[in-house]
Amino acid sequence: MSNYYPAEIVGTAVLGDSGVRQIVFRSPSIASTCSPGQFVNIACGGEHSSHILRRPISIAGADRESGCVDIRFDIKGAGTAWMAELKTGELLDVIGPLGKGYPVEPGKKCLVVGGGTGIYSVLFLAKVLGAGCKALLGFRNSSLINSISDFESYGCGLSIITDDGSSGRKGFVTELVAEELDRGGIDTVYACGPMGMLKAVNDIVGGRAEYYVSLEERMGCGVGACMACVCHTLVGYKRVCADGPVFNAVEVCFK
Amino acid sequence: MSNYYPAEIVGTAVLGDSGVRQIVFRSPSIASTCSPGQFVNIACGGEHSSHILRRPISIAGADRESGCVDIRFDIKGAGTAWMAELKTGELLDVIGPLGKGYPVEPGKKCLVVGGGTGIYSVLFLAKVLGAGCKALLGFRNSSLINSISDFESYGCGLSIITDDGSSGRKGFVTELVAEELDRGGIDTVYACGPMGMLKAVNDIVGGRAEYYVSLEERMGCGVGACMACVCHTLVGYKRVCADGPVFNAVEVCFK
Amino acid sequence: MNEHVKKDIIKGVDLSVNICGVNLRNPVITASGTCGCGEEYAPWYSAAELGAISVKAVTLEPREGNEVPRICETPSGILNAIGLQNKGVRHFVEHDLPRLKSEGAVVIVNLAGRQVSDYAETASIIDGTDADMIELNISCPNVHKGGMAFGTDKNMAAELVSEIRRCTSKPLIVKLTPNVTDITEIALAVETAGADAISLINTLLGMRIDIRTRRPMLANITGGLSGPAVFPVALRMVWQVKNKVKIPVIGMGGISTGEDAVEMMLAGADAIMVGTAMFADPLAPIRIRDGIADYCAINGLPAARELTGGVIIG
Amino acid sequence: MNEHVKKDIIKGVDLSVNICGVNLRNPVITASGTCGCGEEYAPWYSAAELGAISVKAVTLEPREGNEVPRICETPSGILNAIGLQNKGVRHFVEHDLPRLKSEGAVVIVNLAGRQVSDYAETASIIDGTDADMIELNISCPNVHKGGMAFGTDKNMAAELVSEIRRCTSKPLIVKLTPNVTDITEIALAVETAGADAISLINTLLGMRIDIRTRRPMLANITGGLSGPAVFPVALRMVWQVKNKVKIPVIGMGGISTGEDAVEMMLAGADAIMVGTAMFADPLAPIRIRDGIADYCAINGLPAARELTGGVIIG
Ligand SMILES: Cc1cc2nc3c(=O)[nH]c(=O)nc-3n(C[C@H](O)[C@H](O)[C@H](O)COP(=O)(O)OP(=O)(O)OC[C@H]3O[C@@H](n4cnc5c(N)ncnc54)[C@H](O)[C@@H]3O)c2cc1C
Ligand SMILES: Cc1cc2nc3c(=O)[nH]c(=O)nc-3n(C[C@H](O)[C@H](O)[C@H](O)COP(=O)(O)OP(=O)(O)OC[C@H]3O[C@@H](n4cnc5c(N)ncnc54)[C@H](O)[C@@H]3O)c2cc1C
Ligand SMILES: Cc1cc2nc3c(=O)[nH]c(=O)nc-3n(C[C@H](O)[C@H](O)[C@H](O)COP(=O)(O)O)c2cc1C
Ligand SMILES: Cc1cc2nc3c(=O)[nH]c(=O)nc-3n(C[C@H](O)[C@H](O)[C@H](O)COP(=O)(O)O)c2cc1C
Ligand code: FES
Ligand code: FES
Repeated sequence: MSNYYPAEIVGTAVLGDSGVRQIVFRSPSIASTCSPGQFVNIACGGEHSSHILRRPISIAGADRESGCVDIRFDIKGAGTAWMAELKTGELLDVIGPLGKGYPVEPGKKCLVVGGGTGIYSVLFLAKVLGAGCKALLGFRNSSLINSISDFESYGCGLSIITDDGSSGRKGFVTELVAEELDRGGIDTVYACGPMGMLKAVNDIVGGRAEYYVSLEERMGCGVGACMACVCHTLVGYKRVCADGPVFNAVEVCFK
Repeated sequence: MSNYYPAEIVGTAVLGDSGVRQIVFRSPSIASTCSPGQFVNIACGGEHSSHILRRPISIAGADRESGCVDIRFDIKGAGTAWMAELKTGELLDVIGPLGKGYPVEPGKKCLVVGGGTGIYSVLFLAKVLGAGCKALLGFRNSSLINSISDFESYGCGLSIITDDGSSGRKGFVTELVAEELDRGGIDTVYACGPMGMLKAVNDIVGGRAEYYVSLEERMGCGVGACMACVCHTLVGYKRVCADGPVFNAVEVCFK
Repeated sequence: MNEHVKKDIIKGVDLSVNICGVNLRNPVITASGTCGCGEEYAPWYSAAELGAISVKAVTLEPREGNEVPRICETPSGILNAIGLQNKGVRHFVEHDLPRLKSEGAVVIVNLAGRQVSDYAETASIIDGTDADMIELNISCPNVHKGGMAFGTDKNMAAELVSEIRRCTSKPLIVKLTPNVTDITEIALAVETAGADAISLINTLLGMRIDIRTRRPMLANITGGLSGPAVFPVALRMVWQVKNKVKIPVIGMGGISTGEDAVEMMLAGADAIMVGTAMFADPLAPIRIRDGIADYCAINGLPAARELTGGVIIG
Repeated sequence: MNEHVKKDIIKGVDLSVNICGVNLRNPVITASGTCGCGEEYAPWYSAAELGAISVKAVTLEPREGNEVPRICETPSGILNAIGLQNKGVRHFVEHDLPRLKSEGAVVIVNLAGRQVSDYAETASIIDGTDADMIELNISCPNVHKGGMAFGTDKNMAAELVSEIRRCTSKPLIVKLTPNVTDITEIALAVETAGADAISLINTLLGMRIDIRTRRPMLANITGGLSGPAVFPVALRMVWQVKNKVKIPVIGMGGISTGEDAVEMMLAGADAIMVGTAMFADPLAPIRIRDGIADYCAINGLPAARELTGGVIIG
């Protein structure tokens, strides 16, 4: 497969000790149409690659003026390891924006909740919501913490928690959510992270606020045509790539 | 497949109008043990490649002191197209030297005959033979001519002919061979090029000199283990990669 | 039948083909299950630009399909086990078919079932519509009763085809599974039983295990292999079948470039289908169509259909 | 039988396995036809470092093999049609076997033939040597009488195996072809007929055409597909067979990393073979051996043999 949808890489970075990678690429068409919660689909391995499937990665930020799009990712396997070697000036083969993002209503008080690689998706949301939201982020340990200064720069409130207490408070992000909700006044909760976290937050929200979750599933086409990436909902299977990745939690069957 | 046998590329070039590529890589182990007629086997497509077979390319030159090896190639398909994009500083995954080269006896008067991509293999031979040989090279037309100054720099005599007369004399390299042999005093003829040329030269030599040919065949292992690359000889099939690529023409069945 | 369909002439090459009486503007059909009912690829191309679209398999009743994960990657290929998720033939006939036809697409309805009576009833329903062709899927490896058993036994295959032949006067394509000892035996059986054309290959049965969790990569344990990895197997089977049957053959399996399509046609395909390649490149069908035209133009062929069976043996 | 063979202990992991009474120092065997008789890979490793070496197929009389080209590339795979070129069993027994045994290699003799009597006579000759095992090749797709017919018919397969069983007391591995509808049927038939172990898969039948010349890429027209492309098919078949038979299973087909080998063992392989991967990396068998040890060490497994059949279903 070759570079059919090439976008020039304008910057790459390793974020702190976490090993998390950042790539910023120029794609005016994506930057000008995308919204938080949407994702891009990236071809890995180069022109002679044996990797057939694109890798879905959330849009962590976009700037209409410069046409730049920001993605952040952990190295999980062959595809992300390959992406991590890309350099400024090289071309990324990228399709997007894909999927339905977070519904944003002006004037609401919101929580954005992120765990693991889920924080990149809500980072873009925090940028759009700014002071209208507070970000609650969970990490396994302090060495994995990253992207904090970006959240801070968007003027949203911020609380961090680590599973092992190696930085800040010890515990799970769900505790922070519970405290904020108990404090009252929250209209909407948005969350992206492991299924266990999304489900736990669902139990905590318990109808006290609107709750939107961003789901992950292995994908084929990425555009809604192949039925590979489905999730259980009250009305049967829906497609994560096209009907989501963001769903209103009331329709999702958490198991 | 990944870079198991990495050698750093120290230079690349496009040779004249011909579009022929040159790569010079550092491999002291290959440079110090190789001889003319041997080849290297190159993995194409990078670490995530869908190309399983290595590409055999003749050694066009080697320098023991610097540890550098010179290869030259035409872009024929996916593998050579990929190689053509490599840049100085990148790593080439290369195995070699492989095969049996041209037998060289000191003090003999020789002709080295090259056609098409066969000229790279005899270039290295011309370097070793120096003034002891005359190089006869055939090209389809003037735009494909390359590597001439290298032949000249080795102090060997040189005649060039093109199929269409667009540079120098018009005709086939076989004519040059016939003339040189008729002039007398030639002990050995070495040739590398298309099968038709090798056979025609065989007819012309007709026992008047020792005649060695370098053959090409599609390869699997490149080391003699799989029996993919055989050629017909008087004693049955032999392996181009391990018993050749250079054979004494008396044993080869030209068809 | 559908004389109004225009012929694609690209670079002076006539790309049109005729498959058992149905005109296709070009030989490129999108493969069942990989293009839904065409809607999702609308940002890249309209189904009407294709030779035809073979829609996601329809069954008599709606089907949920398998649990996730339903897909995983293999070297130059993918495994899938969707399990025929679809909303049933009635929903298809009411919602998708009219839209596709009004857009001007040539529509092939891929038909799956559990038993002969399912298939028959579904075929009868399709027969009453303006769908262009039926593709009988006797080859789905991902559901316990997905028709693969029909496709691996020449007698069962023949019986099913005869039965469906009675239910419809529409051109009947039978789609074969490659998971058999002798593909030509099945091909001959379905030809004799009344198939108007044969399409092949469906996916090769495969499996992967996640060595971190030690569990199968797919919830269904096994799945169907598709993509470039299977291309040489597909090409061989198309060649074998074309040498045995008289009816048209539609070749697929791993086609991802115009060159691949040309190769498949040279092996004997009258038209080709493109599936997995769209996952990497949504524009693959259009690129492949143009690649066929390029090859024909460069090689002085006035019409793409002249490629069919053009391999030189001996 | 061969108690002298030492066990490889790497990173504290015992890599040794025992296949029907024969000790292998590690589970990595080089596959027949891809490593000759071991000599050519001597610059990279000695055959004695392997679990075993399965030598290039030997036949009763010398064989010329097919015309060239005998090999070509496909996405993540290759096609080959060598045609069993070899110098005959007597040459092998005189020249190659003594050398391999003196080096300390565990030698598996891959045996091919045209008819039952060929196979039987060759097996009897091998039986009189110090070769460690026989691998009955009933699966070569590249010669008209290369045994593939035996491998695709359970009755023929069983007959051949019974006959060879009578000719030799050496452990008898039967190598299956994947070009069948139901691999378990053949596996059960050869087990019942007296096979001591099963190895699979041989190559999948494939074909490529050079679109420039319009001729098949291989002189033999069709050839056998191997390499990473076939890995998911091989893994599925090993899993299916392991669930049906009681005898050891040797898995192969596209293994090119230690992870692939672990996956194959989890699917049910007692040992694995490496073929095509050596063409890209001559050191592949050693790298794969070390990769198996790494995985076991990281996952706290004291012995590689504990991987076998470790896939978790459900
Ligand atoms: C909508 C969406 C948004 C995502 N956003 C991000 C992000 O912003 N940052 C980030 O680090 N990761 C993100 N992920 C996860 C990311 O897609 C996987 O980590 C990545 O595909 C792994 O590829 P690999 O080749 O490195 O790993 P491998 O395990 O080698 O991948 C093999 C195959 O499995 C698929 N796969 C593996 N893990 C996942 C997963 N968790 N979800 C879906 N498919 C998977 C791959 O796409 C590929 O097809 C997102 C996933 C989805 C579905
Ligand atoms: C001993 C030897 C020495 C060679 N030296 C040179 C050289 O110095 N310069 C040069 O330009 N070319 C040389 N060649 C030819 C070169 O190997 C092929 O041009 C190259 O492999 C083509 O690869 P590709 O991927 O670009 O083409 P593709 O056609 O895509 O290759 C597909 C497959 O066919 C094989 N193949 C294609 N053409 C040939 C060929 N002519 N001979 C053998 N295998 C082939 C490839 O290795 C590959 O496995 C040599 C060949 C041999 C056998
Ligand atoms: C995700 C997916 C779903 C599929 N669903 C169907 C289906 O519903 N009916 C069918 O006949 N074939 C189905 N197939 C098989 C394809 O139509 C095609 O035969 C196969 O994938 C080989 O072609 P390809 O390599 O171009 O994808 C499916 C394939 C994939 C990858
Ligand atoms: C060039 C080549 C020659 C082969 N010759 C034989 C053979 O003589 N006997 C045999 O049983 N298998 C033969 N095989 C099949 C391999 O042993 C093995 O079953 C197959 O290649 C799958 O494994 P791999 O993908 O690791 O190569 C051959 C394979 C190749 C590539
Ligand atoms: S990945 Fe194809 S429908 Fe979502
Ligand atoms: S390429 Fe294997 S023997 Fe020559």
